[in-house]
Amino acid sequence: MALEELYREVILDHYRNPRNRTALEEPHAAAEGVNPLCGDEVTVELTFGGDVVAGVSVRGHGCSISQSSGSMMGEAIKGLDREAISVLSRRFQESLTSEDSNSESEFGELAALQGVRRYPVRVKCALLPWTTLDEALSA
Amino acid sequence: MALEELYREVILDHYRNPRNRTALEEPHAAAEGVNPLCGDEVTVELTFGGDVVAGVSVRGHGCSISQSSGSMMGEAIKGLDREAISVLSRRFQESLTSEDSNSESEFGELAALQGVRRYPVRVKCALLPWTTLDEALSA
Amino acid sequence: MLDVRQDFPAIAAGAGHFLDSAASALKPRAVLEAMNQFAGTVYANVHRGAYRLSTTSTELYEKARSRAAEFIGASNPDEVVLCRGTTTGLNMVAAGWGGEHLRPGDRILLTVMEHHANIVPWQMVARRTGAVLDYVGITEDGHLDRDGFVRKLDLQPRVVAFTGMSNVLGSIPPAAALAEAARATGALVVVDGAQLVPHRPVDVQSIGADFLAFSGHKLLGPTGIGVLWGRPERLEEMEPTEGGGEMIANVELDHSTWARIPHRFEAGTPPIIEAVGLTAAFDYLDEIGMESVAAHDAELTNYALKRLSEVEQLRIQGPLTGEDRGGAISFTLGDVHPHDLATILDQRQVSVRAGHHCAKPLMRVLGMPATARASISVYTNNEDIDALISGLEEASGLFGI
Amino acid sequence: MLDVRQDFPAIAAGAGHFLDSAASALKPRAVLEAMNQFAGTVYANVHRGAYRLSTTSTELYEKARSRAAEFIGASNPDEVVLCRGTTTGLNMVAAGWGGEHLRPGDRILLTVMEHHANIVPWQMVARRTGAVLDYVGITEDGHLDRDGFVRKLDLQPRVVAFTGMSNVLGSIPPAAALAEAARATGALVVVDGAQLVPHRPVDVQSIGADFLAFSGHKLLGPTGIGVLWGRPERLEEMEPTEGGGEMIANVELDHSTWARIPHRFEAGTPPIIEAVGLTAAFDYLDEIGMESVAAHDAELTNYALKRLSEVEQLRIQGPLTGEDRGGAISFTLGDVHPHDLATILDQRQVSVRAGHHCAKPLMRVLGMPATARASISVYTNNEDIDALISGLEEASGLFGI
Ligand SMILES: Cc1ncc(COP(=O)(O)O)c(C=O)c1O
Ligand SMILES: Cc1ncc(COP(=O)(O)O)c(C=O)c1O
Repeated sequence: MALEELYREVILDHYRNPRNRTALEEPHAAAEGVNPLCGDEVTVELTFGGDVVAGVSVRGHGCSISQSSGSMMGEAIKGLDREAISVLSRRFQESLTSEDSNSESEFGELAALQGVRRYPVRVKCALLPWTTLDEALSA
Repeated sequence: MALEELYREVILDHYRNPRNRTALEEPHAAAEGVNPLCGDEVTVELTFGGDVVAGVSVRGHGCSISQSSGSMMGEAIKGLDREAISVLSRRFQESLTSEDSNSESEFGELAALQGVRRYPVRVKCALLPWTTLDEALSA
Repeated sequence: MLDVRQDFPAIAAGAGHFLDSAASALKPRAVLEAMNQFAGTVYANVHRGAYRLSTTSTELYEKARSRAAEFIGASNPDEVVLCRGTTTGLNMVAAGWGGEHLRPGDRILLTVMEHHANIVPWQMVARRTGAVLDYVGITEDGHLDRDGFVRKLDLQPRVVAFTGMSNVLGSIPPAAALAEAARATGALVVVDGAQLVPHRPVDVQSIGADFLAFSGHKLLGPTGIGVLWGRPERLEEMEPTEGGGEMIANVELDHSTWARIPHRFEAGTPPIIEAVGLTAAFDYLDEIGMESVAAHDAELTNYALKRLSEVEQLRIQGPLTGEDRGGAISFTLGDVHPHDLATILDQRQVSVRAGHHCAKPLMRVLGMPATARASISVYTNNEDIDALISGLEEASGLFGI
Repeated sequence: MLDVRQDFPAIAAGAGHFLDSAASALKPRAVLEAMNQFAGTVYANVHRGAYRLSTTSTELYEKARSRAAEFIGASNPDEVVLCRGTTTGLNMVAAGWGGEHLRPGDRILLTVMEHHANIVPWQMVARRTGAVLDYVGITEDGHLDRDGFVRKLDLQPRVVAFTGMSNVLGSIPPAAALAEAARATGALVVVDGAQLVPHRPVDVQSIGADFLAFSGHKLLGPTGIGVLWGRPERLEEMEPTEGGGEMIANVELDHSTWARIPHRFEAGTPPIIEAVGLTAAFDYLDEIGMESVAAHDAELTNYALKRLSEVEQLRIQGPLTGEDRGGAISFTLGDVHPHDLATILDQRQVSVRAGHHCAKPLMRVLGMPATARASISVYTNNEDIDALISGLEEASGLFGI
């Protein structure tokens, strides 16, 4: 059993103390994501200074995986420009869904979510904030 | 194979030359019967002189069994009173549906239909004119 | 307690501690074999052929109808419509009866603990007819609010529809008393029997409702088949919701006439193989005896409630004692999300469901978006409950609560 | 000619000369085993659980959707609604699309050779919306009247619905050409694929219709399941006809919102075991290859037409040559009623259907209330046809014709 690998300290910390929960007054980009099968919800709001993320809000409710993933995502994208965010999003999503996972190192704290790879049903929990982010950026 | 028992001469004769096909002007009793599963149809019309059947019309379309049964029925009930008809109808229906068939003799020509007992699906073809008659009488 | 696990091939095949029977039950070998055997020998389409195979098929199909009638105490097989399941049955009543008889302003009285299958069809017909929805609430301990029910009856609802047993709370409303009161005000009474019929002896005569729907797959039977029972006079008042073969008396180019009940509600080729499986499921349950099923259910529910109440920070939603409740037990554990619970339990071969259980309105009343739910059937035993408890303890450990 | 009889347990079990495959086909062992195996091992309800059994079930259920899409050349599994069968699929389109979009006076163009399943649902929605029905006729030789079709298109029908292959005449209208012409006038095009899909390679891209419905049980698959394929933009325009679990995005007390397509059309527990059987049926047919199925069908149809045409006083209803026709062959023999024929043939283990074949309007056009019909599938062979011919000769003898 690798449940300890899934429910790492840092995940539970983000689940219980999610960062960046305050709604933004006038977001430049926003989207809401729902996992219709389990009901998990995530709202992503962003403001930009030029091309660079200035403000982030990630709110929602659901399991420890989707909520901690959202919280860590908010931290990870702060200060990145659109291009960098979309590269990170793509690479992170790939790291959870492709056959071979490598390069945990490039993700920093986010790497804690790699434990989810062994629980295919839960992968979409970890992805939900990211696909919602993609939507906010492409709208 | 007892198909010859089923398709006796007299049955084919009644099928091809059905008796009493002319509609009655002002029937005292009438009913239409349909076998919804196969689509066979029978219309029965009667006039009475007192309690006794004076005029009979049996029309319809369908298989040789339902149509010959109707034709023979018309012949059999002519001149009978209501009581006698209902006894005949009950006894004839019983003879086709009950476990042990006896007394072919009491039915005259109608006895030719006893061959249908070996073909359970077709029993309801033979019964259709009779259940329609019952309906006409009880209406 | 029943000991029938050896009858269920899935258990030998490693289904583990299957505690999601309220979603769908495992199938006994007798059901699987009946279907397999039938489909590989005398199978043919029904109601259509004068040849032997077809009449045999037809007899077996009609046998399911008469067994269903017998199983729920209906006096006549013609009161039984074989349909796809509870959901289809309730939609047939809502659209087919409600669509014909509801007028603008007519009230449809539901309860907040209904499954979506007994809410959404009524919303759809309300939108079409201008009828309005009304809801009875629940009490603190997770039972239907009977006083509230009586008050709502004063508003003269045209339809009263409620579940025979909540799939979330497990609570069992007093169907016969509710039906009697509702019918006394002239309402049509519809009972969602999806959870009740598999777990308690049910007799439509003594319940006294107008319609009762239930699903084969929750009753140890196959998917794709279910039963809508209705009083004959109510079935006569109901319009068919689907048109096609077998349900007609005649088809002209511009209009058609319907076959007699119940056939007018069974358009097209019905679930024939499933009907054979459903008969086998009725036979299997009758062999055990529904009284014994209910006793097993009650004993195990009490054991589970007791064990669960000993787990720290575990909160049960629904009645805490075995009275008037069945073996569907919803709970939460501290701040562990139910999906996390389900994943953790799954690692120990304990299958529980987590989520809103198709009862979002109820979850809102309970003030939580999701719960975990353990639910039992004839093959469930104490060890399954014990495994659940150990798994919950591990979850507490992992989450540090 | 195919030689696959050993794959069908019912044949070994004495199904005899089964010539009623157009009503429902026998099932190969692979289909029965797939269902039996699944239901006895990893079965659980779908879309509902985070635990292993349920996700395995869900994957297998969704597999049927993607296999269905592949089988008919659809580009995306989301274009496939798994439903109860052709009848339900056509009712969903008529009530769900027609009910939303038809206005008083709108024309619905059908053909006189439709099965009741492609007539009655349109009558029902016409009554509800004030739309009117119109029909294309047939030619002397039993084909769709293409000139008549083109003339009727001038009247700008809003819906054009026709069968891919007549279950009575066997004729195969040129679906792609008809669909193209109809869509050019802006009509919604609906194809009843119940008879076509089991016997010919079908590619929805090249047919170019808006909707196509077919049944599992005629395709060597289980009862209780079928497919409605629709263009995504048309599915988006269609309202669900049933409400309940799984088809919702959210349920409030007074209204609900729907899940995305195709899930919004699949209320309640779907036919899960059946979906596994359906996948096995697609696999089985693809293993043979639909081109080979079509070739077998054509060769055997030609043989049957030739042998039948040699029987005295036998009259075939429908095209007399194998071109543009499939292996459903209706006929009458002198003045022998079709039910009598069916009984006589049944004594020789030859199963044919007799009656109106759920096509009463067509029977009226043909001027006869009933025909006998022999129909074939992959397991049918020349000997089955020979047995039919001998039986017909006996019938001639018994009836003295
Ligand atoms: C052409 C045609 N359409 C529709 C149907 C109805 O199919 P089902 O009974 O499977 O719904 C049939 C079969 O009976 C058919 O032959
Ligand atoms: C109380 C209740 N009603 C209705 C349903 C719907 O049943 P089905 O999905 O078999 O149509 C369920 C099961 O999910 C249920 O628990």
